[in-house]
Amino acid sequence: MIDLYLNLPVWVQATIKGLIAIGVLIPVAGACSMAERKVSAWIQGRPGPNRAIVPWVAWIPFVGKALQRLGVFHLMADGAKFVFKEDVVPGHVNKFYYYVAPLVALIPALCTIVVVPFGAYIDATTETLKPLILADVDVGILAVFAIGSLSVYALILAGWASNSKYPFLGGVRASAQLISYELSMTLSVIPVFLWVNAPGGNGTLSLFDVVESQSQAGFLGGMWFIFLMPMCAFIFLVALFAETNRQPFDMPESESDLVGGFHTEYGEFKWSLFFVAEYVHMTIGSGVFVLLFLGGWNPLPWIPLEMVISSMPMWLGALVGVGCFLGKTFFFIFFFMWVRWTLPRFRYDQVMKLGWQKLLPLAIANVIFYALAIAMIELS
Amino acid sequence: MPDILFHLFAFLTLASSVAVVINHNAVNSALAFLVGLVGVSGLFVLLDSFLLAVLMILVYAGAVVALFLFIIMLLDMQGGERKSFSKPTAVAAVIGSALLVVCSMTLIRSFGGLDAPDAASILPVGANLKHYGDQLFTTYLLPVQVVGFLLLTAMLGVIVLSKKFDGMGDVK
Amino acid sequence: MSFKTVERKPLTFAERTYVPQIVNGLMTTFKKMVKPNETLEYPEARPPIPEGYRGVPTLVKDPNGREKCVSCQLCEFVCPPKAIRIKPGEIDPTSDSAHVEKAPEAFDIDMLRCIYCGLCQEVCPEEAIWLQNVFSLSGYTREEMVNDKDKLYELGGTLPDKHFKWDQKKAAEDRGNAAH
Amino acid sequence: MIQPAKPDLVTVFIDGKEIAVPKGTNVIEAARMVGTDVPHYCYHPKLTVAGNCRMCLIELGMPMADRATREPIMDPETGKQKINWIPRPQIGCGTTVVPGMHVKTQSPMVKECREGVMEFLLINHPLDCPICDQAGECKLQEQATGYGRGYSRFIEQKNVKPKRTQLGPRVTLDDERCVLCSRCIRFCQEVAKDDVLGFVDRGSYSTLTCYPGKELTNNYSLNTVDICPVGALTSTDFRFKMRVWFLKQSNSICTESSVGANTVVWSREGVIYRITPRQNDEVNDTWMADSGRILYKEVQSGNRLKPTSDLKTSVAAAGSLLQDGAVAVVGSGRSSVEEQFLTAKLAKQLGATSYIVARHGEEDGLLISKDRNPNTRGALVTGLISDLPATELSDLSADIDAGKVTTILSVGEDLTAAGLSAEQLAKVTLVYLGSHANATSAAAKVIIPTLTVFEKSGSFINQQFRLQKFASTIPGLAGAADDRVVLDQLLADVGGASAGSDLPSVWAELSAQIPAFANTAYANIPATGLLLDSSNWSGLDFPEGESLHFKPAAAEATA
Repeated sequence: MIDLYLNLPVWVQATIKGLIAIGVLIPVAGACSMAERKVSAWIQGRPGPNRAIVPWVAWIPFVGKALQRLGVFHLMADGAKFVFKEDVVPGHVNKFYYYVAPLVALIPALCTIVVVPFGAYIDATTETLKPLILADVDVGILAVFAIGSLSVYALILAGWASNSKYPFLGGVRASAQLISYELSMTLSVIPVFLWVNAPGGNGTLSLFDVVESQSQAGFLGGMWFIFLMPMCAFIFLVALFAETNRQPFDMPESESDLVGGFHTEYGEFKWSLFFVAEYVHMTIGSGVFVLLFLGGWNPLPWIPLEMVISSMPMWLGALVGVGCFLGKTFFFIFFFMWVRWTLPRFRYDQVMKLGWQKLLPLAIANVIFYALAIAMIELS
Repeated sequence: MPDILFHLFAFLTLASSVAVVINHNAVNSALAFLVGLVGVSGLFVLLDSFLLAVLMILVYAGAVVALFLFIIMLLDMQGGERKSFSKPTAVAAVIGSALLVVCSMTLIRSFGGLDAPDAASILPVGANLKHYGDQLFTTYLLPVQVVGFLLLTAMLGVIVLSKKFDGMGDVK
Repeated sequence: MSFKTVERKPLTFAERTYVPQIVNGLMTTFKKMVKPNETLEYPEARPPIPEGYRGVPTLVKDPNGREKCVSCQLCEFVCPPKAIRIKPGEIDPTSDSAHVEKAPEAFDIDMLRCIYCGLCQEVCPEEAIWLQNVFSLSGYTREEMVNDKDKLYELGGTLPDKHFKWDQKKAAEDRGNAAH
Repeated sequence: MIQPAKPDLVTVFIDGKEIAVPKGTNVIEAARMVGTDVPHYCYHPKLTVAGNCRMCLIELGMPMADRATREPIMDPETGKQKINWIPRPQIGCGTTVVPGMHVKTQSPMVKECREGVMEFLLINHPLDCPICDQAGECKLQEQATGYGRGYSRFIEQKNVKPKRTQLGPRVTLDDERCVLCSRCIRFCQEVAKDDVLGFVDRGSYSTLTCYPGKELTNNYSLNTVDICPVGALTSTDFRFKMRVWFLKQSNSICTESSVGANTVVWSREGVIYRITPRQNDEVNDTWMADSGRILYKEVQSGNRLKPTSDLKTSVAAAGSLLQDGAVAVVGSGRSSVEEQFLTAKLAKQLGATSYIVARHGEEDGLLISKDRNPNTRGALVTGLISDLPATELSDLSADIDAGKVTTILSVGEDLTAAGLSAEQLAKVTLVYLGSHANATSAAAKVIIPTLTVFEKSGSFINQQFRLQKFASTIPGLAGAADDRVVLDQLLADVGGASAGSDLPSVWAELSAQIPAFANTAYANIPATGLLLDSSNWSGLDFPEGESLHFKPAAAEATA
């Protein structure tokens, strides 16, 4: 099986990998949307969607009921609805950009997964830990940032092409906000890479290496970066919220003042693409956070994955790694939702002020502090 | 395969560059510029220069063009009437044409006259992060700092020009 | 008008970072999340109806099974949206409640018009019309939404009152007849 | 300032207000003239005074004078003559005014008296207002609210009396509700002249009943229901039909006979529930016959003519028939003045002879006259006929047999009832305008359904030559047209000059063309009617004998 796969041409392999990534990410995004509704319901003291059921599933004695209560079929119903709804296009829009915007939203979101490792296994031949990743390039985190940064065009294009004032305002806000927080975000990961790329070592930006450096032996080596650099994690997290347009930073779609923001004029399937893109961003953002600060696939601080899976078969070890990683990621997705249903939305001026006057200086100070600290450790 | 991709990206880059110039609509131009940058970045990837490709996208596509668009949208620059030729325009056109002719002549005359450089002799500057860092902080330290300083000055100038200060009355 | 300026305590540093408040908020919402639901799953679980709730107006019978309404038409008169329509009628002289003389022949309440104000209940001199706890009424046609007499008695049931006004009246009549 | 009283006027002071009233007026009527209501049950202005309910108690006083010298005794404080108040209250109904009389209708004593009387009246009252038909127009309700104490101190057993006595075919009695005012007894004795009612037993056992072996069967029995101040006497026909507060009241005229009793028609949402008399002291006082009260049933009767085609088509069909042959027009003594006028115009346009059919019945000397057409005199005044009509159309019958008449227009008249045979009807082409089906409508070629008197407006002229108007009380039957509109359109269709069919236009024409109506407009006819100059028809021998407020011209001449 694996041989067959390896014998395929490179581009076929890449296509298969890509399809698998899409096949996993889009259902995850869907599940996130349902999770969001359930979490919001629980926080507000309601049961949330729990009615829809497919008849023949209902016949399964216990599971059917459980699935119904979880609202799984609402998700399917929603999906079907998006597909079958009439495709309404407002008459005043710029047709080309109006259609392109949802694609522009989804493509970068799905592309980022290429450079994000989501697990590790012990290679049988070399007895070393290898990442489970679609494309292991040493620019890793930069590629994530680069591709991720393109998603802003979806918002700008959607807002501009809609030719309507609320979407336009949403688009303008999106462009300003995403640029503002990208700076802090990028700056916040510099200390992590300073630490990983010890002087004299082979310079790397690979996320796999970041996780590896969190699973070394010893007190500092096995320490996850969230404990070592809490300020970095904090800045990264805040910027991540802003970058993914999540509450309390969801200025571009801010329902209370902009109706629906950039996607006001969108409906049915096109709208659902924005929707999926947002959740894919959130998923990948959470994944990157886990990789950078929460030890990736390592089950616990100071307990590296290698230690746990060395006696297991390869496939089981890989599964445990992926499981650990996904568990943490899903917790973070939950955290996103938790925050969304806890905090009120900022005002736009507060968002800008926070980004430029608070977060950016803090990030710069943080970089200087860790640069000095690491230099001192290295010199001593 | 890489040949096809090269031609694809090259065409993409050139076509979008032309589109940037000839488009009436500023937003269209900006987006064509974006596509051009993606094309360039693709070319870098084909050169195995991932770092440059990523930086291209991250800095130019991700931030600079977005900023352009932000400004364009904020100022609502919609094509507008084409201005008739004024004297400076005419002069600029003449100089530009002259430069184009000189460049073309040089290109045509040197066709086939240049040897392809030995691949091994080129330093893998853009391909490797460490090399890139080394070069940036050693060989090119001064140029980078100078250019950076220049940018800073330009930025300050923009702020001074665009901001209304108290006591300046109705000066724009 | 005099006013007083209240000095606000300046925010502490921790407060200004906003972080402790966020953590607090997260704690609160998490607590809410693990708590049981506040809402009812409506069709299966029904809310408790408080005493004196003004639901769908109904007609009631007395403990003897006699219809209490004597079709005085005061409710029809007082009804602000004119939802009530009564056709008065005479009780069959051979029936047990012939001494009451009058009962509605037809009694319609148009629930598409009813505003649940309860004036009919308030005005009724015989305590025959009651707004009871039915709050969800639906139908496929307009005709279905007009409650006729049978439906109103079906919804209303029996009022366990102890007045027995008409029984006393009948007893007095019998006493009077015996005395003569 | 005291003005010198006119010889037949008496100056009295009611609650300090000075008023001159005709001699012989009682205090209740005098108080009514100053706008003060003195509550009462037994008193009725058209009946004798009984004075047995005691509700109208008032305080009386006369100016004080020295017994010996007849000198007025002045009050030094006000400078006016002192009033000598009678220490006990007096009944208002039984007290006739005398000059200088002072009356208090609002004093504390009067108030207390009223409260006491109300309390007594309510002691044995069953309080079954929810099922009582009088509720809403019940004096007991009104005065208990206005003058009663508002609560009851009576905790004993109430009296039990018969609840559903049939006094006659049309009147039901609930004795428990009776306040023993005796209005009904007096009515039967004094107005209906049929003395059948009386009280039996004493004290709280007093009961209204018919004399043994007698029944309240006279044709005026329902007037007792009207004058009953409480719900004791109720109309069997109206019993439990509808609460009075839902009913719309419209003024109308009884069409039973040429008396033209003034009525009020009570309807709700296009359905008439009852007819009651309307006070007109020149015609019917406050009475009307029972037989006139059931006339409304014709509105809903099964043989109403329903439209089969739209008015325009029917009128065109009728018009072409009428223009073809030798026409005779049979108008109606039941049509209004306006309709008769339009009929006359139509007949003139067609060059036709016009007839109306007389209807005669028993007269009772009270409110039913011999002429059972409400508007025979209207036909005379409008020129539809020039002589008194006969009950049988023998001239027309002869004309048909002779072939002189080939087409007949009948305005609501059944020609078979007027002496024409079915064969004769078959010979001619019939056009029928009317509200109900009959033998004539069955034989008619064109039928145009019209409205009943309750559905249209107009006026009648009664036996006194009194022009009285009636208003439409309910909307007309769907599709049926007003007679005036039909006649006007027919007139236009056969080439006549139409001046419009609405009342003001017809009356503009009427006042211009009919000398008796000169300077009269429909809107200006008073509610009590307008007496016309009848001298033009004084030579005619009208069939009516003497009745209430009417003496035949001949009798008047001899008197």
